[in-house]
Amino acid sequence: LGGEDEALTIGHLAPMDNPLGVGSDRTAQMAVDEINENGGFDGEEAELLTRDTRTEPSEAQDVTEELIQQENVDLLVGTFNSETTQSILDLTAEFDVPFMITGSADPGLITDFVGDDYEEFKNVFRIGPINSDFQSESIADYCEYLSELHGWDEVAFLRDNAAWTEPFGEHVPDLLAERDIDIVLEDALSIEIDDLAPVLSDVNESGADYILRFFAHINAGEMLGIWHEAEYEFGIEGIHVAGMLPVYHAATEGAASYETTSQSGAAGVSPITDRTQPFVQDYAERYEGEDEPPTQAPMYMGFNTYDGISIFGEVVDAIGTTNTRDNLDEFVDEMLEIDFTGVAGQISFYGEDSDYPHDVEEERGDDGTITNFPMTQWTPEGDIECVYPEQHQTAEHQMPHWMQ
Amino acid sequence: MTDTILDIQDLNVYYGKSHALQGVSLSIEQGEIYGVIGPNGAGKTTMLNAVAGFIDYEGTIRYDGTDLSTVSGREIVESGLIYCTENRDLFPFFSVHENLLMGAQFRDDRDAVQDDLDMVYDLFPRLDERREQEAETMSGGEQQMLAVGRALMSDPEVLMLDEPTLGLAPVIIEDIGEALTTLNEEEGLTILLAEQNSTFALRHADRLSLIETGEIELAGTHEEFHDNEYVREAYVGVH
Amino acid sequence: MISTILLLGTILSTVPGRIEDVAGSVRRNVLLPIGQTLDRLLAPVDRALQPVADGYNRRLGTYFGEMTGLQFALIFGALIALLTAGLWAPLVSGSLLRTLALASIWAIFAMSWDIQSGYTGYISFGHSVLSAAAGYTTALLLVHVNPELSLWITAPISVLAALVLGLLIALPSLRLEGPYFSLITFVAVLLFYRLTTAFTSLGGIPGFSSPDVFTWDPTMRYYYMLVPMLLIALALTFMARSNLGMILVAIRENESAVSAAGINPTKFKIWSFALSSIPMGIGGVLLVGFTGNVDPHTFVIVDNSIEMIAMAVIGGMSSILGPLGGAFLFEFLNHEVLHGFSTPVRYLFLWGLVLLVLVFARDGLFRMIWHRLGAVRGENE
Amino acid sequence: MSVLEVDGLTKRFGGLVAVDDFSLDVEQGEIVGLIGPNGSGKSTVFNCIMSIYDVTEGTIQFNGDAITDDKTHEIVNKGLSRVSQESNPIDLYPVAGNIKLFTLPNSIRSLRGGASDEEIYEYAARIDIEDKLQEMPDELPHADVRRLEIAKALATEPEMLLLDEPFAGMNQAEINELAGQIERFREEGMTIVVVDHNMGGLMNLVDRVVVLNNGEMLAAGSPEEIAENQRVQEAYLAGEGL
Amino acid sequence: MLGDIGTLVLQGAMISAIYALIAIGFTMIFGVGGILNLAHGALIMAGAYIFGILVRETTVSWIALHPAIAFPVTVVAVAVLSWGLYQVLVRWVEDNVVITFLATVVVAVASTELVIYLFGDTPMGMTLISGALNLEPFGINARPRYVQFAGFVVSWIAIGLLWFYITKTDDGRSILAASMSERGAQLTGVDLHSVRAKTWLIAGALAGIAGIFLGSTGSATPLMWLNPLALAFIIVVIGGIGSIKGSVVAAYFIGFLEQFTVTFVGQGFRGILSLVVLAIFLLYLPQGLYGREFVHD
Ligand SMILES: Nc1ncnc2c1ncn2[C@@H]1O[C@H](COP(=O)(O)OP(=O)(O)OP(=O)(O)O)[C@@H](O)[C@H]1O
Ligand SMILES: Nc1ncnc2c1ncn2[C@@H]1O[C@H](COP(=O)(O)OP(=O)(O)OP(=O)(O)O)[C@@H](O)[C@H]1O
Ligand SMILES: [Mg+2]
Ligand SMILES: [Mg+2]
Repeated sequence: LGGEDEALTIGHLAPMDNPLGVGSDRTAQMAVDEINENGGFDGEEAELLTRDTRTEPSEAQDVTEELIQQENVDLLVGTFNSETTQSILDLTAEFDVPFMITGSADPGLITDFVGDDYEEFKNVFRIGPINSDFQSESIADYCEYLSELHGWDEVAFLRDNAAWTEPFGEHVPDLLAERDIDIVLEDALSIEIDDLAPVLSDVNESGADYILRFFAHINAGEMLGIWHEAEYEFGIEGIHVAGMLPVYHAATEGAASYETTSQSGAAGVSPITDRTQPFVQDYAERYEGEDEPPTQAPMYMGFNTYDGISIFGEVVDAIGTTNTRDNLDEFVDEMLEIDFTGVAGQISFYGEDSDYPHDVEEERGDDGTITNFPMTQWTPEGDIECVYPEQHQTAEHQMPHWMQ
Repeated sequence: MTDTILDIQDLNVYYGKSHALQGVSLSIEQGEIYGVIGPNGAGKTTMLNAVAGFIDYEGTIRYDGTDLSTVSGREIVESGLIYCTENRDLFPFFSVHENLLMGAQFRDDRDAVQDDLDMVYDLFPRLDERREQEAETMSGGEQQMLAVGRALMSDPEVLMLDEPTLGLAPVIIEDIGEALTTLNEEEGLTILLAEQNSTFALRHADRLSLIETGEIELAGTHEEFHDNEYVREAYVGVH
Repeated sequence: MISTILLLGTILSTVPGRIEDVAGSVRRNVLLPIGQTLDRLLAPVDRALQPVADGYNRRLGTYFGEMTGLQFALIFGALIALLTAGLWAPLVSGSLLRTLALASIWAIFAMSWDIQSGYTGYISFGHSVLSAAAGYTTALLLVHVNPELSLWITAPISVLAALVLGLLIALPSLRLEGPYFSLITFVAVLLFYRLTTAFTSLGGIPGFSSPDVFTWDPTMRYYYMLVPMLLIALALTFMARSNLGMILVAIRENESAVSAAGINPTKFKIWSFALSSIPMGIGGVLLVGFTGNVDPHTFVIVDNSIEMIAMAVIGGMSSILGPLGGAFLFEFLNHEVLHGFSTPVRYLFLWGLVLLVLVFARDGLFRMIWHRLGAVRGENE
Repeated sequence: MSVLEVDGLTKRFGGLVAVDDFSLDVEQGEIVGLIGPNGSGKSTVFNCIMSIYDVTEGTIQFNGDAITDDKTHEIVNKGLSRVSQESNPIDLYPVAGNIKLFTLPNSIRSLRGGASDEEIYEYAARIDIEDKLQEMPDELPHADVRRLEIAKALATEPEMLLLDEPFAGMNQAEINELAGQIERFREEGMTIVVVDHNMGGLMNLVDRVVVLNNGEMLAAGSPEEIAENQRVQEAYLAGEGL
Repeated sequence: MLGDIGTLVLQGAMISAIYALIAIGFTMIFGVGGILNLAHGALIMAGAYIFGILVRETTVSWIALHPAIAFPVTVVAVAVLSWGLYQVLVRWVEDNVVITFLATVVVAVASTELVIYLFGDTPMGMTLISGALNLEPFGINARPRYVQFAGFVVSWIAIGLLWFYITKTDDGRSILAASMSERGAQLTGVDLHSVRAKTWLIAGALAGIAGIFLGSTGSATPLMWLNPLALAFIIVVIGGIGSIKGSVVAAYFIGFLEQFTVTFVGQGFRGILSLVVLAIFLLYLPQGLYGREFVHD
């Protein structure tokens, strides 16, 4: 089956009922158009095929198989949450289709697959974000920054009770201990939780200076609402996927003000590389007219997807063929050579013998702290500011007004 | 010459292919007790169902001058044409009392309702004893009493009774018989009575008709029926 | 507040009646004539095929039900088509074999649901837990016992697990009346789902990717799914056409009459649940072999249970073959016809279809077709 | 020897005593009439015998073995069958199907047991609805539905029949006919208990009569004795049956 | 310790009030009307989204009503929606229980897709009343929000009204009657249709209110129908079909049970425990606390 048609096709997988996916789709289109206009992928025009994964493994498999078997894609890029990503790894490996992960940070996706059986899974790369082992470290550094800034050194550590937060559960406590920051309350919340008031009371009772929370499944909108109305004297920091939505401040009617979340690309508010802001402006120009968000800037996945396809362009030019499925080894070798200035940062990959083969390398500043995992904060006006790391900072982190 | 209150002309009912009622016509006059007897399957229930508007029919049925095919079920009930069916159709989980109240649920003359309640309760003392029992759990006969009682609660002008004696003890049959006659004589209640129990029908009806296989075989006064050989043979049974 | 609403209600209550008339006239003026012309066209075909059908009726009719010429043609036509799909499906559409394979799995679910819920009238909203029991057993065996275990070991154990869970649900809950039974099965799903999310040892949302797929080759995979499905269809049809079917329906219609007949309803209800759990288990194993991933979304969520009910309803409850047809129709629409549309649109369409069937053809499309075909020769069941 | 022995049967519903220490022996081949005012407990006695209700006190024996705690279907399979006051046919099946259901064995393994069409015809013929075998129950007039109920009971091949108001809703001619058929069952060796309010039908059918009142036995004896019995007259008969 | 108890009681009471609100609507339809309406959750969701659209500037820019106006508008809208659901769909299938609850559950599932199609799966937040009350000075470690107090009050008002309507008015009685015996209802001159329509209208209104409070204490999401529906089941079954009193008692029972679990056992078991309790009830006391016997021997 397949193989006959020579047209170059790139498959993009994302949850299309979610702005995160919409943004990613748009940036993918941008990348493809740009390269097509500038001489194409090794001379060929590429066609982008986006499929909706609905963040459902079964759905993801459906569409992936279709992309591979009917559309004969030469590259797969995307997938948001770990479970959907994980559910299609076998499939992509089976057919030697290069697969660039741009949405999930779970280290297991690398270590349990490429790490375990390199030959089988060498088609898999992660463009970003950096995996959660590194994220833990970066977050810990961020906490240190907060304690220096506000003297905050008591933390309530909350997370989804789900696979993706386990690395954090594992590392964060020790990393904080090393930095003399106490965890005064720790809990992995059921992702089915629908009443967060008691949690906030407990945090309040624990006397924590801020909540360090890792939420992707839990919708913390309620938490933010209560936080504001009750004016609890603590901050809300960490990772909150919903909070990355450009529309989120509006969606919560301002309740998102002062919450922070990390996101690669820092929502484009900061010149992470010199390509970052031109890219975001370009994006805004193209999609301002659209009514479906995000229209101002893509979310983190969009940055990574854009970089992924750009890298793919470079690599196929280098190996001189777009038929990656039959020339996987050349493709992989070339990928490992790459040192690419993307819109989300400087990108290169760990090699076969490292702990994280084919995972994106973290960037470190002169002081050795990780720099390509920026934190952003919602301002009361509904703007996003990059508050960490210093290199990319656009504003200082501010406490909720009732604490100032 | 008393005036006709319920007038059935050339009534035909079909169940699929079977022609259950074949051009039945009869007119019931204000204040009389009219009996309809006949073997089972004759079409008695079908006729009453047609009048109550439960099934489609051909022909015209006039109640108090108005064509019933033009009025809603509720209007029929409110205008005092009350039907007490063969299989009772009580409200199983309501108490006896609530069932009776349902009979009067569209009436707003509270006092009159109260009087009727008392009337029903001393007509059927058994119901009085069991005011709070759920209808479902009543014995067959008790349910029959309740059904009749509920019908009476609707302050009927014309009362259609389908086999009211079904499953009742002879004593109770007596009581009901008397009750019907008193209601008829004192309140001027008109009664249309469909019965298998021809003895009962013959005892209480002023006029009767005999339905067989969907057609009226014989119609006449109480006396005519009494003396009719065929009726005595087939329906009263001689012993 | 209430009073305004009541007022509204009384005002609004005037509208509907008409819908009835419309539906009626459509039936009279459109459907009937079409039907009659069809009859005229098909009658000769029917007569021509009758001898063949009679041959079958004589030998197998008593076991699987008698058929008229046309009905015979339909069944065996479909059978041949399915068996040869490996050859022709790829020519129609690249994804068709995949769709058909999926449809086969779902057909197993729909039929299993039918023999229990459709026949006894004890509607289960929780059948997905049965396939889930099988799926999770396979996964847990591979993860905790030995990743190398062969299918020949995991499969039987998994099916057994489905059966055990089935009985665990059935034994206590079948004492309950209709809606209550449905509720407790519904609860079973929610409970199972919450367990998977509450305990990461059960894989959480990502579930387990350890099981391997049977094969990635579309053709082979299709037959892996098709053959068991056909065998199950055969077995269940045989059961349904026997006394068993009659008794189960009697239970649905009037349980007390069944015990008055000297038959133990409880025994038969439980038996029907067992009969349903086993193929559910098999279906579960096949689904693992299809996706290679065991997670709440693929196996547990209540939507799965509802989807199989929908298929059964579209095809026609309590007819085994109806649900089979329903499953294929549903999946074909979902993955082939509506392929272009975004997922929400696709499902909106499908659920809409289900509602239409419920309102206008509650006995199911395939039963309708079946009876029309039967009626051509003027005899109707 | 006695086929059915009800001994000290009591049934309470909450506070209400529906049946109060009632005992009854029925001999092989007898036809016993059980009469009494409405709500006197006749159907309840039947329901207790058939384990529709579980008894509050007392024991019930059939052919010598205790059936007090058996399940309904077990009792039926032991040869005791009841035709209840209300008819409940299965409207989905024609008359024949309804009868067939009652001939099926209580076993999940027998997939093809049950009566042949000839046998079904026979059962129907014994109660004269053989010509209605293909009709649907909801199209039958009341009396034929009642006949169907009896045919179903016959189909379980009972040694003993409990009939709850078989004559209700029938006219004299039909009653006489039915009485004849019941008489014939007895000749075939069946033992029968009949509950009814129709004295005309009942009195000249039964060998002896037991009268219930408020759940207690009021009197027992031959039809004649009962008809003469003053207390029964007041409590129940009101001139009937004389 | 005393403070903990106080906190528990307060938070329990708050959440229970909302549960009661969710449940009585369901009681109205299922218990009283005798129809198992699995779309009830969907109606609640509709309440949340409609209210959201009406009060927020961002969703539809040209309407941004004051909550006090949006509230009644929403309630009426959902009531009409519910009524429409009955007239367009349920009415044609209600003679068959099975078909009815299949139909309604399908509506529920479809509603999720519709919401995703219209609003995507981003949660939609909304404000009815903002602000909260700090009870820490009183030794109660909680800052209940005003909207929760509102929910508490409204829920009791709704309960009162409904209770009166069902038990004290002929209308109410005929609703019950119609669910027991159609023919009986016809015989006593009950207008089946308007009665049923009313039932749905009222249940819809209650769903609307519940939706508004769910939306403005949390937020509106495409799957938000599922848990309230499950809750409604649990509560109505435990309370006993058809008993408003039962539903209210059960709502508070479950509410406090959950708070208890959260405080002393752990978040993860919150939902699970109440499901287990339901299972136990179904098996050993199927008629619930105040319902009538529903199992057969
Ligand atoms: N729903 C129905 N469908 C088809 N035929 C019916 C239906 N109801 C009644 N019939 C037929 O119509 C005829 C008249 O029935 P009906 O019940 O009116 O007789 P009846 O005089 O009331 O008998 P009974 O005294 O036993 O009640 C019967 O032959 C019966 O078979
Ligand atoms: N399930 C029940 N719950 C409460 N009371 C009941 C129940 N079943 C029967 N009863 C009461 O027990 C008494 C006896 O009822 P039963 O049905 O045996 O009377 P019966 O002799 O058959 O009367 P009939 O001749 O009218 O059928 C009646 O008063 C009835 O109300
Ligand atoms: Mg009749
Ligand atoms: Mg009785």
